[in-house]
Amino acid sequence: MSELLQLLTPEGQRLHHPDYDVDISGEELRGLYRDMVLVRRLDTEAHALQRQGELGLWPPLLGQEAAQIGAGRALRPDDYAFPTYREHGVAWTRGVDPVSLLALFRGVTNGGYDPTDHGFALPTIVIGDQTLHAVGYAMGVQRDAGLDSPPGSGVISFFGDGASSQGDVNEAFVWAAVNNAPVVFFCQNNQWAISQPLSRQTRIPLYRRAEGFGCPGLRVDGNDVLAVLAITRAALDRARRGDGPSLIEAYTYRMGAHTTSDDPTRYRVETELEQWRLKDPIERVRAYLLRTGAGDRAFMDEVDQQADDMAARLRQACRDLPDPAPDAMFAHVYAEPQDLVQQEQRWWREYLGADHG
Amino acid sequence: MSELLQLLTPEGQRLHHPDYDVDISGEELRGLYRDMVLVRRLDTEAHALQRQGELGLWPPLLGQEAAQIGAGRALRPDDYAFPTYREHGVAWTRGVDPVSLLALFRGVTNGGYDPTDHGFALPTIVIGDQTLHAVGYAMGVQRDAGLDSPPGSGVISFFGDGASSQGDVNEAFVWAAVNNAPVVFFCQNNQWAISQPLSRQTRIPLYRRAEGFGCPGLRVDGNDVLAVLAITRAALDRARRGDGPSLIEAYTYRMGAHTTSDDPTRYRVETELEQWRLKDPIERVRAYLLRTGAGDRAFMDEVDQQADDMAARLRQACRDLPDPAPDAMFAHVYAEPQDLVQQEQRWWREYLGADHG
Amino acid sequence: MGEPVTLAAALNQALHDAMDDDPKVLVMGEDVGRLGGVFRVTEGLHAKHTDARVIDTPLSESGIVGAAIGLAMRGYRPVCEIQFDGFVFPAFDQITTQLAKMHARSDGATRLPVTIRIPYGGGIGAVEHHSESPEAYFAHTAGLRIVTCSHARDGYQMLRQAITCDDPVIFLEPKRRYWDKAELGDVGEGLFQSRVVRAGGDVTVVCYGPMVRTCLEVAGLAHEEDGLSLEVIDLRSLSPLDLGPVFDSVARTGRAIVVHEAPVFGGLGAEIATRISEKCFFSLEAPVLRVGAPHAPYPPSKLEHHYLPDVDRILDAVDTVRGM
Amino acid sequence: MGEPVTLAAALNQALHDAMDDDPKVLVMGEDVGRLGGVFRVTEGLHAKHTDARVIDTPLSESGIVGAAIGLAMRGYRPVCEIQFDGFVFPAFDQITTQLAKMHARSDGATRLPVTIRIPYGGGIGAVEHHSESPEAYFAHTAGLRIVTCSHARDGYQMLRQAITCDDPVIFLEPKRRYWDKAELGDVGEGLFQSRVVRAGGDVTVVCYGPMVRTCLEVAGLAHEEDGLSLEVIDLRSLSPLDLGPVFDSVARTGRAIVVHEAPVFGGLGAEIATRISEKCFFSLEAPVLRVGAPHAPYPPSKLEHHYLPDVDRILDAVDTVRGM
Ligand SMILES: Cc1ncc(C[n+]2csc(CCOP(=O)(O)OP(=O)(O)O)c2C)c(N)n1
Ligand SMILES: Cc1ncc(C[n+]2csc(CCOP(=O)(O)OP(=O)(O)O)c2C)c(N)n1
Ligand SMILES: [Mg+2]
Ligand SMILES: [Mg+2]
Repeated sequence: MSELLQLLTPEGQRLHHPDYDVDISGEELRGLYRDMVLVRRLDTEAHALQRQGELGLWPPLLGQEAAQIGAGRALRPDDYAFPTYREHGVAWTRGVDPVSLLALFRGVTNGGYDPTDHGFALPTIVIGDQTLHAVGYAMGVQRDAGLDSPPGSGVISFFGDGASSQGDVNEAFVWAAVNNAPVVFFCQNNQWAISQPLSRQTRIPLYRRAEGFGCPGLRVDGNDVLAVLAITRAALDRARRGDGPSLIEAYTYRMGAHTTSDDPTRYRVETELEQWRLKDPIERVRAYLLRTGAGDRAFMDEVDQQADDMAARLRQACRDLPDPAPDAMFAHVYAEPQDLVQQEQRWWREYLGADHG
Repeated sequence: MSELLQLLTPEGQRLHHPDYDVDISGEELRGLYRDMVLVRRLDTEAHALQRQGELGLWPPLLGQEAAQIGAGRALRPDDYAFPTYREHGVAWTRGVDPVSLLALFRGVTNGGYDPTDHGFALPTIVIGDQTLHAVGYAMGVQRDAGLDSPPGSGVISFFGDGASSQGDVNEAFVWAAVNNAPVVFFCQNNQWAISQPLSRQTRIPLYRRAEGFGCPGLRVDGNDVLAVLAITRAALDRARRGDGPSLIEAYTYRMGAHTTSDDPTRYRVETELEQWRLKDPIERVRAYLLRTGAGDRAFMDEVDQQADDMAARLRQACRDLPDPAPDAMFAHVYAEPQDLVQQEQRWWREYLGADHG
Repeated sequence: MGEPVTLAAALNQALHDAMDDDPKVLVMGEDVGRLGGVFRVTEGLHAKHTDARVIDTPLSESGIVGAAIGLAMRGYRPVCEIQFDGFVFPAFDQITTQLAKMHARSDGATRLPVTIRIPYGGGIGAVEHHSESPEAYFAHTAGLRIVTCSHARDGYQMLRQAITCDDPVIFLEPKRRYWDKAELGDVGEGLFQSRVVRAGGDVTVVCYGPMVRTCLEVAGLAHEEDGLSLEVIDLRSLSPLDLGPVFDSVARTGRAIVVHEAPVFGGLGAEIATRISEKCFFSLEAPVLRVGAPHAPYPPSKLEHHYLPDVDRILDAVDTVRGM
Repeated sequence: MGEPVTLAAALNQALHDAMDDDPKVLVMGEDVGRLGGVFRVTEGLHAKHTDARVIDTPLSESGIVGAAIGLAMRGYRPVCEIQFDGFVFPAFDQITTQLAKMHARSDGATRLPVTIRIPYGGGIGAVEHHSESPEAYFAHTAGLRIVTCSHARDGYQMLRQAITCDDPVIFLEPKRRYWDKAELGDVGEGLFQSRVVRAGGDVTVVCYGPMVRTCLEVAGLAHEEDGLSLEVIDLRSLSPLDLGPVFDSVARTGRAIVVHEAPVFGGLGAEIATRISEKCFFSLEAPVLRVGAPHAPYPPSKLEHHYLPDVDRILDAVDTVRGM
């Protein structure tokens, strides 16, 4: 599909598409709206907490709410998702307590939750590595079902436009293709990899990368939650049915800095942001809800109230996160006992006991 | 180009193509024939030397003579080529003394010649690494010419069907595309990566990989020296002009074992070989020469005689290759003096002097 | 006990038995299927278990380890083959940043019982990148376990144990010993224990993998020619190190040498020597000496006998350490 | 001499001057252009030299090193930036099998004057993969040279020297010292020489990079509080090692500790300790002790002060080595 799939215009106009569409209830639509408002608030709150010194770093998702909520809500409980470090919205849809995400960026853990509880792997910071994990996991799904049967559930791997240049990501395409693995590669093309514009990673649209590996590549308006939901559902269904991998390029924009350590004014111009502000993922749903009557001001006020409550809870929970015990660094180096770690841990306890803590 | 470019059928029939063709003299054609016969003989001789224990290993090029001679003869002296370990034919066209190749596989050196003398990098054994070197070299060519001028000369990187799965090779595509580097990726798809058939590496034809990176991908009958010459010339011209990278898939077949250590009867069937024997790269040129009168029996006998002479010389030169001095392992670890290496070398000399050699 | 078998055959048997015992065990790598691996260690597995459990992979080492991680997350126990030592480096990122760290990162929630088999070491007259000893890179990486066998009996049992271990294990196979034969049978030690393979009182010789046989030859010669008694210890596990028997030995001998094929500089011998020097400081009568390769890339094969430690060079070190 | 400048500024100055002096010098990496690098070490270079000489690369570390090799073959002197220590591993194959070995492979015909700058080490409260000390992996790899600076003055001169060196140089920048200031000026030592940064007679403290400042603090405290005189040596070069001054020192002190941020097990400290133990066997009054990180992945940042050697832990080692 060479054009951008869109089901809801920035003005809140509903479009239809012969192949990709969603039949969505008012209830569901309000749910998507709520999700997006809440994760945006989560993001804003985390950002504020970083500024207050409560977090070491925060990679904001601002502008990518629709891409993440649309993709996340396309998943079923038995599907499995592999995120980067920016998928706070997807984490939300997988039922990961946002406090765990704060915990990671506060530096009290390098993980924060049990991936199997949520079908949601831990954030991957080394760019692209998770795409191969996703393919391997999908090969496991195939094997659980039997190689001659439809896999039944799907796997999705998130990555960014920058990541598309990593060898591992391209190896993942190779592996997925030759194994016909039930995996969806979901690229949030937010136009930037820190300071590098898309043109440093590719000279043609990213969704076309898939063709070269023999997989369908699809492009969707990443700021349109309905279109993302529709296309991701279709791709996951494909995977579940045994029809193999595909690549979705969600065309979106990183409205914020790369992380709280970044200063984007050094490398991009305000006018670009202005343009993308007009395409805000939440505004268009709000407009559509109001226009169709599927949601009213009262509903929106209620969601804002929920957001306020959540933010307050987050703030408190973040501050209450206990520092890990020094011992924690020895606790899980290995799954089975290991002599050296035990020795070093013993030494450490004695050392700390001797009041060096 | 989705079809296989062919300018000379297995039966020696000359075809023409609107975009890719060669206007070739009898002299040139006889040259190509000679090249192919000589490199096949070189290959056979090396194979025999390995069997006689004179070489540790030999990766035969049998069946790939047209792909290598066609590509090699498309190069100009100021172009630069990056081979794998099987490009004996390309080495030949670059003026590398075949004895140097034997030297490598005899284990008297890990290199064997000065790449800058020939515009021909050393063989690369770690699959795929050289493709990135080629792109970097091409970026240097661009810089020498000035980024706003046509680069003027071209770079070619050889690799195999198996190599197409390596991350580095795909990173090389990314780099070449975004830098519009004057590089030709020349994939000899000989259908096998040791025991792995092509289907383990891709589910669509390999030339199409390039599309995904925004580069033209071309497929050529790799057993047709004229077609390979034509298409490689065109791709190199493109590069020299500043029109950027392209990928050529030379569709061919590894007629021999992967290397002399391999036993292909374990994984492939004789009938496949039978079919490909009918497409022999040399036979079709011989037929064409004879039919058109551009070459006669006397010429062919003369070439065979040259091959015999070369083989005899090779045999002798190989046996005469002196073993390297133990000191050689210290000689070039660094370009500038390095203390540890010097100490170890001193120790070594004393140790050997004390009659431990 | 039965007939002596080669190390390659013993490892093959271990894979057969492990796959029979546990349906979650998978074998994956380049050419491991129909070909049975370039050293035939995976021979017959594909015929028995098909693509479902024996996966011929694309030519991509990062892919092999990355996909194995994903399979392990799904509950499988992949046994990966890296075709040769020199080809593990494209997978280095996945091994170092993911495989080694995932368990700690997840605070213990995610186990990655992945075994990575690597034929390693030199002495077979191969071309570049086919003869290296990369153990030090892995040993310095917390979260990995590194073991290496020296003969068929250990090979069989250690590989079985590695596959059942819930941590990632780098399983190094001394390729020049693939064709050495031994009888299979029970092994006393656990996977992470070293073993005194020859008792002696004059000098302690610490070694592992391909060097064990060489050091036993040295001990034999030293005994015959000079009446010396060397105590030879096969470390077997390189991470963790089991140096208890080494310390005991050095307490008696007062002299130790450490032998490996890898370059001495920054090699595992440094770790071993340092620990010996620390623990046996007052019993050491001479510094611990290391015998290994020089600080140089693996040379062309005509020079490898100079590059690799051999009987002469080890004997020379024994003389030196005794003369100090 | 002039105003004190930060280490980051000194390195930036070195790059400016190197590019001005030699048109073959290129700078390449992720975000090195308009952004000037995440630590601003490449600031202003792109404005001056454009894409022709300052190359913002795709997000691909293997590509950075691989392409740099090609550029070097064409006669350029690329200075690559790897954004953080933990992201060098995707380039490990290109570094280990190509960059390090090409000169030897070509029997001296091909020189690869490539500098790879890596901000390394911890102490800045970062997330995972942003605080590692990978020097041991590189030091064990023959064909590479590894250096690390500890302050702005060395930083400037060492980077200039690294860029003119005809061998590949891994240039490790202690990121937590980027903001420390020093005056620029002449440095006595060559690029591969160590330096006694504080003279003393009681214990020799060997360190490098980020730990130099910490060890100097330790020496200050030990002097003030216990009247001890520590001799502190900044290695500066990690491969080759210049241990002459260390041996001289230990000959006088009889006691040594080696300090680095990297995990102790299999770390460079083992190599240093082994060489000290060998060369100073008869002057050592206690075993050489190592202070570094435990055998564990770099922990979440709230624990890094426990993981990294600090003044207390080094003082403890000084006490221990003196009590032995
Ligand atoms: C292997 C690796 N190299 C470099 C980095 C540093 N880094 C972190 S995020 C980033 C840019 C990623 O861009 P993209 O993939 O587009 O994702 P986005 O941040 O836009 O979500 C870089 C270079 C890293 N984390 N891992
Ligand atoms: C990184 C790496 N992995 C594995 C190998 C072992 N190996 C040598 S050749 C080869 C197959 C290569 O196949 P292909 O790229 O098709 O080239 P061909 O041998 O057919 O010319 C393999 C797996 C290697 N040399 N390098
Ligand atoms: Mg991005
Ligand atoms: Mg092939």
